Amino acid sequence: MEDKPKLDVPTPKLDELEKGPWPSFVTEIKRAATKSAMARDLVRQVEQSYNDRVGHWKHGGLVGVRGYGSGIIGRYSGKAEQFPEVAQFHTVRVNQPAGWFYTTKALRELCDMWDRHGSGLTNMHGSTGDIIFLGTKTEELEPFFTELTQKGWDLGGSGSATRTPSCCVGPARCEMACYDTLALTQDLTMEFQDTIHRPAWPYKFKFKMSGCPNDCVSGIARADFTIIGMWRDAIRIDQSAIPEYLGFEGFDLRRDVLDKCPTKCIEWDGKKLSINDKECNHCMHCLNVMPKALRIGKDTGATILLGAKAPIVEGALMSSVLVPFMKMEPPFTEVKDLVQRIWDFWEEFGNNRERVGELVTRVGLANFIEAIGLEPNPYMVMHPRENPYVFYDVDEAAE
Amino acid sequence: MEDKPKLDVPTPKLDELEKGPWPSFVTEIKRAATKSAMARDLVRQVEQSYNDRVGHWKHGGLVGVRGYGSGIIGRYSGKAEQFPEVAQFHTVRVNQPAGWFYTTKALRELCDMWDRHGSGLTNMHGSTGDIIFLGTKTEELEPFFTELTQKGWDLGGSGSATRTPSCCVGPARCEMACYDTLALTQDLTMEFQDTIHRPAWPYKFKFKMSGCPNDCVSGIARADFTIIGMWRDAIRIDQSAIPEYLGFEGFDLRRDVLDKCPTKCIEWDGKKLSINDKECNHCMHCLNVMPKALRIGKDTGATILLGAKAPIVEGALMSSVLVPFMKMEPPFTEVKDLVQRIWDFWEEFGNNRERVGELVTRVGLANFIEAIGLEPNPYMVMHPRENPYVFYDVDEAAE
Amino acid sequence: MATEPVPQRRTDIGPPHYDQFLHPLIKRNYGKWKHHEALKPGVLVHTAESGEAIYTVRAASARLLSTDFIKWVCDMADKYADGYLRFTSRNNIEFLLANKENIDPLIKDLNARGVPVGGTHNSISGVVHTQGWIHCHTSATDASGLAKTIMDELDEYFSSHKLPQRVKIAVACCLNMCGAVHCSDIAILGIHRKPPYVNHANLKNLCEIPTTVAACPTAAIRPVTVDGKASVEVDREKCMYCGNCYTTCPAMPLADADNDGVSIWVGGKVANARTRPMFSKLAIPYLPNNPPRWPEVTEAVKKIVDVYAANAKPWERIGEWIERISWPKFFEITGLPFTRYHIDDFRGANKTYRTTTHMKF
Amino acid sequence: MATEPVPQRRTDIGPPHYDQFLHPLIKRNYGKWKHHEALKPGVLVHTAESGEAIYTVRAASARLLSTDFIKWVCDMADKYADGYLRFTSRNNIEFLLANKENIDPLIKDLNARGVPVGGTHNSISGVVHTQGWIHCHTSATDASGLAKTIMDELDEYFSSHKLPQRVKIAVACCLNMCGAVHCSDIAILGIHRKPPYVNHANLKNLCEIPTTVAACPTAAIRPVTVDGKASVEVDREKCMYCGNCYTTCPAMPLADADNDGVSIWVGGKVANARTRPMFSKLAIPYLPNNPPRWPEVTEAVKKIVDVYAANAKPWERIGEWIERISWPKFFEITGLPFTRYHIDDFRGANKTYRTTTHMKF
Ligand code: SRM
Ligand code: SRM
Ligand code: SRM
Ligand code: SRM
Ligand code: SF4
Ligand code: SF4
Ligand code: SF4
Ligand code: SF4
Ligand code: SF4
Ligand code: SF4
Ligand code: SF4
Ligand code: SF4
Repeated sequence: MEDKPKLDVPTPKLDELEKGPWPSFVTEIKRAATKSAMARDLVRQVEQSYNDRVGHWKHGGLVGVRGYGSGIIGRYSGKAEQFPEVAQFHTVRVNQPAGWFYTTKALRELCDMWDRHGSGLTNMHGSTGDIIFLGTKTEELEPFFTELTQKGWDLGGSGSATRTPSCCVGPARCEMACYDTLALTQDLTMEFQDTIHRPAWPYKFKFKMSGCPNDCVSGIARADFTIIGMWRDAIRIDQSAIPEYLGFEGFDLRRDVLDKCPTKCIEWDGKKLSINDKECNHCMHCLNVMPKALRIGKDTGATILLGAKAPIVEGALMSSVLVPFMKMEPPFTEVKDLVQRIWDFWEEFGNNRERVGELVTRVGLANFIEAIGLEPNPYMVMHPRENPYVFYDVDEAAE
Repeated sequence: MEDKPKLDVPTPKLDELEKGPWPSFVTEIKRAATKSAMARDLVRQVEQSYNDRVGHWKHGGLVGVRGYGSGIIGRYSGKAEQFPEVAQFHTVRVNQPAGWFYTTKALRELCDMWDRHGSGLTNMHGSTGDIIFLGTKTEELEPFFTELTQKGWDLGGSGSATRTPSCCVGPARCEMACYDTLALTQDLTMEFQDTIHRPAWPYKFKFKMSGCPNDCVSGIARADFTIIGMWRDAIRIDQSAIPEYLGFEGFDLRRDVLDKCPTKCIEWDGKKLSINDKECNHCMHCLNVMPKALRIGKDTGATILLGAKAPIVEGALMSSVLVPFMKMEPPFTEVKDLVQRIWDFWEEFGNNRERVGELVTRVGLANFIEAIGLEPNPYMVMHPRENPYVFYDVDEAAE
Repeated sequence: MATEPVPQRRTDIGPPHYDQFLHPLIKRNYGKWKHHEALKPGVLVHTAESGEAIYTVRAASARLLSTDFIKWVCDMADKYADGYLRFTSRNNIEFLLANKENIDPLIKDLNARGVPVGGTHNSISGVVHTQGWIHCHTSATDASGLAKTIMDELDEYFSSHKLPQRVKIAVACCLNMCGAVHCSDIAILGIHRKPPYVNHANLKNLCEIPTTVAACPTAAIRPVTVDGKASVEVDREKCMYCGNCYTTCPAMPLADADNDGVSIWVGGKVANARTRPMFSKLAIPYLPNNPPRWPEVTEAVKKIVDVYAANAKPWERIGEWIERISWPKFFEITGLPFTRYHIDDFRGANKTYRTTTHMKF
Repeated sequence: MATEPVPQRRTDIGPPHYDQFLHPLIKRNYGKWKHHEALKPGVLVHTAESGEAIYTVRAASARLLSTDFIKWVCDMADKYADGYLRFTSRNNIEFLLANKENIDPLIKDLNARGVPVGGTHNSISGVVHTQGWIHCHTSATDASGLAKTIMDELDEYFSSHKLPQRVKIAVACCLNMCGAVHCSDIAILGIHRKPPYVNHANLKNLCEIPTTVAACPTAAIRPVTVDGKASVEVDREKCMYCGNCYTTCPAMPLADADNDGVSIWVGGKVANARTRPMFSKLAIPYLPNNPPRWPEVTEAVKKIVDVYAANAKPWERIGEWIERISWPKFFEITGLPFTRYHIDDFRGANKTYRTTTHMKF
């Protein structure tokens, strides 16, 4: 691999982006361009964009592989005469392994397949979590797909489908994990294959699993269905580990832990740390600061939240609590049932291009939970309503 | 005055409300009823309501005194045949003196006038602040008004008018007052007489003046134009007064003051209390707890907030900051100019029955302040916008 | 007009200047107060830079007062307070005493007439309330009656300083909320629960149809023609019984003996003390109108106050206390059920959904 | 389809099971980790109940990677990490080492190829970003270019733990916000500032008119007939350039070389650590598209980070820091102007107005 691959096309603007200490995507495109004509036209078109200060891609048309409605993003150049090799430049979304773990063997195989059928460029990974194979032609899609599945890989989601679920590293390498994020991700991904590959929803539907409230896959901001690890018993304290922290330079137990606890439920008498667990709101801070001394409880499971999405149309939404605590163990029947009930309602009542969070906003959370068979629960809201515009159901109330 | 006046009409329901330790409005009505036929029919009609569990008043018609459009709330009984003496039962709103201060002489005079012309019943005071004379006939309005003005009193506001301004006790009896709430109230009331008495606005407009952020007249919740006292220099500390507090039973300086300071800007080294005034958010707590040791600063004035109202139509609004700090001294020209600019805009652009807070909501705060000649100021908002739906003005931005 | 105008009739003179109503001691020390103290429940002393002190005795009031009672109050003020008094923003009566010796005799006289003294500091002061069946046409309940029964129940908290903080109670008889209901520690709100009855025969005469249609916050009102007459109809699915149509149009009454009642709201505050002003939040969606003493309501209010008194930390207003313990705990320890009605469904409701995993179990 | 389907073609097999990709040491200790520590910037050690430890070396990545580079990464993993590696949710590469001795040699090799190691704890990790001019049709700027120039500027913060807390940066090239822009400590957002240009001649062929009309958040699009053809028109007063019409209808492009650019947002967070998740808030309404290195943008981001680094207290994320010092102070000490654009004017905007007198002067 060359450090600074040289191309026969001048790209003065982009060359500026090969300077500086941070790894350069331009160098990467050039590397691919030394082998791929597509990558070579890509770097030329992007240079053109840098000169023109506008993008030069057109809306994607419908392309895909047989029997699938998703997994491929069609892309066509708006300057096809100038850059014929990117006239078609579709991306392929390949479903990543849960937790983004790989062996070098598997990665090399993927690379080889992509070198044969695509531009040699990838995103590791896309922001939903897929392996993104960046740029190929329509005719290469089917052969690439065939090879891929032979090696045991499959496409991820796109369009109005369930999107590739993703999860944090969880129990594989994190002591905070309150449930097995990888197992659940794998399980849901397998269970919902059909809905991932054949768009049948009003709009996209994303799953993200984080093992604890640190939410290292940003589920609360970016997933329609967000499963965040939670415990409901006491934080485990190893008193013997505290002195080590006290000895750290710059560490101040009061300032860094006690005063930062949002509920002020930790006490330290100079010898013993105690936590009033009834007051703890599971913010993770103390555990984050002193992982050797503090551990999550033993009665673990997850909180289920619903409805995050980007701003368009009604402004960005974060996910909000649907089920404050659910045990989360294989075969994960309870959570799958819940998902199914949500989908049933969304399928029937969701408008075209209406995310599930927008649907809840439109019909109201109380109606929504009733429809999916959940009881009202004060954990669902920050606080009860402030306005007096209550739709009383008098017949019910009269009983 | 009788303790338990007896009436010749049976009111078994209302009699229940003469029991118990709290002063009884029923007793009051009965007291009046011993002298006034109107009050006698009132107690009968109210007893009827207590039996029927509905009110028996009709919508008020337009009644008033000559040359005035406000100050009288017309009220007619829906059971006039049964209770003829309250067939008409209008209330008269009389503008209270600033701060609700009275001499017994003045109060007796008011009572005598009302005994001559009305039911002998009052509210001291209505929730906007007026003296409410509760219940009289149309024919009594003009004579009562004439007597009233002769004695130096005038009507308050009602309808789509400026409403009777009201204020907290302020400098008359409170050490927290950052400006003279009584003087400003008197001044605005006099200045705006015409707009109080002749409804000419899209809807009602209320002024409330509180001498400090404790807001003892609830302006932030209940006034379209809210003037709350403020200082912008340092809190004055009398170190010598602190030991007295330390000596109080149950007082804990750390728990009750330092930890309760929302910005944690107070320190106590065992001898000396110090405040980082740059961090202080003027919440009043420390001053409230230790008024002997702490006093508001010397560079005083007020914060001006706009737009509170009750829920209908778009949900309740609290007032929000328009001017973070304004000096507040006679002749109060700056604040009056500001009021006038707001009124000009509201008169021109306000819809019928649209409070000024609703107008701001509809046109947007940025447009509103531009129209009334104020500069954008980060104190006006809790935080900058979260959604990216910005109406860029490109020509301006290009400059 | 029924009577002759007399020549002296004057207009736009405004209220008398407050100056003439100030106790001379207050006038001397106006704007120069140094600090205050509560000597005991209902009694304040404010000390001026000059060293002079004014003593305030705060007495409860029914707010709805007869002139006879006011005159008796004047007698008291003459006897003990040099003829000076004031009312507070919560309708209490304040006697302003230059002479400390007068405090106890005054209190004795007041108590003898059944007038409690209190309402200062960490107490429950008088209820801010509205007209109800006494004088308003849109009321869904009676405000004075509720205020009276509630304060009968809470009287001990008026005359003592034993609460963690002040508790401000308000009652409003309809959603117009003439008062402080939307920002009170505990608020009782009169509510309807049936759509308005439309009097088609009269509507066109009494009301402007476009204004009536525009009055509805949820766009539940449509113009229609009934029996050849222009009128309106109400979409029962969209109506949430706010009564704004009735305010605009008398031909659409909502009052209903069996279905009207009250809802209870908690945790509002106005002062900027410590925390920001807060709106009140729904605690109990519905309790029946059960006059004359509304036992369900008084019991519920008492319950909330007692739980607060037993659980809150010093200086915490009800809203601050609940924010600390969390709303789920509030429902748990008060035993109040959390229902679908507690979940906001008006515009912007999703801003109230819990977009965090912060939860206490 | 262009090629013959081969018989082995399978569907719906899903991704390979992660199990086979886990380092044996991880497999042994799966779910039994006890605690972790950052040995130095970019190097973590996780210790299991068994006493075994796995060492993670986190390397920066351009995210847009050539297969050649990935294979070189594999070489490194083979050499030092028994052939096991993973990627993070911010696109960094993590080598999983059973042998502590391998840490420094691996870092040496990585650095030699210009690959920085870091991104752990109180650092600035990689930028979450989107496609931009590389692959998307709706972009208002280039995401990869911005991410690169910004990280060139902030590299020192990636490879050190000297910040008060983690800083998460994101770039999105249009308002669709494919990524974390709406909840990032610092977010750079590509924006248009002119209404779409309507291609009336083609519109009817390319787009469904009702869907296009419905796409507009501010109801700025109306159906019209132009030269006998059904089309739409845009009310320029109502358009705020979000581009949702263009997503739905290719005949309404917005890209504009001179007026497109970026806005900068601050103070968002996702974690529930200490405080609730927060949305990012507008800091700078507009900076020009000035490729290849967007100096105005990098300078602004650097400025914000530097002011934060100098002023925040330990553990404070940017949003937490600003909440503490107050927004007026943030504008004051960064020197950024506060303009009309900072004041929200979308639905529910009044919830952002300051309904308290809490202010720091
Ligand atoms: C590739 C990717 C960006 C990246 O560089 O990583 C991406 C790329 C596109 N996104 Fe996205 N989105 C990607 C993750 C996201 C995310 C983040 C996430 O999933 O965590 C979001 C925000 C969260 C959310 O779902 O709301 C996101 C919100 C959108 C939206 C707005 C959706 C909404 O409801 O508001 C659109 C617009 C649309 O759906 O028409 C969109 C549309 C698009 C399209 C398909 C453009 C379009 O309008 O047709 C982009 C194709 C670009 C291309 O040609 O390659 N993309 N998109 C990400 C998918 C990679 C993957 O599969 O791993
Ligand atoms: C008398 C009083 C209640 C009391 O017992 O104290 C009162 C009584 C009425 N109010 Fe009020 N309001 C009274 C203070 C308030 C307040 C509190 C305040 O001013 O601090 C509010 C809430 C703050 C606000 O202004 O938003 C208030 C909000 C309303 C509203 C809702 C206005 C809105 O914009 O949402 C209405 C409805 C209307 O204007 O049509 C209303 C309407 C009414 C009417 C005129 C009924 C009507 O629809 O025509 C009531 C007449 C009752 C009667 O027959 O005597 N009243 N009204 C208060 C005036 C006394 C005084 O002048 O001192
Ligand atoms: C007399 C009065 C003003 C007036 O012009 O009438 C008044 C007078 C004082 N208030 Fe007030 N407040 C008065 C209504 C209010 C109101 C409005 C209301 O009750 O409707 C509020 C805002 C209510 C709210 O937040 O919902 C109010 C919030 C305060 C506070 C802040 C309380 C807190 O949340 O911490 C203080 C400070 C304190 O408690 O030390 C305060 C403090 C005071 C002090 C101690 C100020 C002083 O230094 O003199 C006065 C004696 C209070 C006492 O009761 O112990 N005053 N005070 C009002 C008495 C009403 C009554 O009869 O009970
Ligand atoms: C590897 C990764 C998960 C994965 O499956 O890929 C991960 C791993 C860890 N995270 Fe994370 N977080 C990872 C993305 C995130 C994200 C998502 C993101 O960055 O987009 C978040 C939420 C971001 C936000 O709030 O905006 C996140 C919020 C946290 C926090 C809470 C930070 C705070 O606000 O206080 C902690 C706790 C801490 O800092 O001690 C944490 C702590 C950790 C710990 C210490 C957990 C543990 O005990 O092992 C891990 C090592 C972190 C480190 O960098 O020092 N992780 N972490 C992700 C690394 C991304 C990267 O390459 O930089
Ligand atoms: S979300 Fe929690 S369990 Fe998952 S990696 Fe982050 S800290 Fe670990
Ligand atoms: S997790 Fe958070 S709330 Fe709970 S004890 Fe630790 S710091 Fe406090
Ligand atoms: S608002 Fe302030 S100045 Fe006015 S009475 Fe209350 S504490 Fe005193
Ligand atoms: S007024 Fe409030 S913020 Fe200021 S120092 Fe006192 S307690 Fe702290
Ligand atoms: S709250 Fe409603 S019913 Fe009560 S006085 Fe005000 S307008 Fe009348
Ligand atoms: S009561 Fe309110 S919601 Fe119902 S029709 Fe009338 S205005 Fe509309
Ligand atoms: S943010 Fe916009 S321009 Fe960028 S990839 Fe997503 S849809 Fe395309
Ligand atoms: S850019 Fe957005 S606001 Fe403008 S017309 Fe298109 S959809 Fe509407």
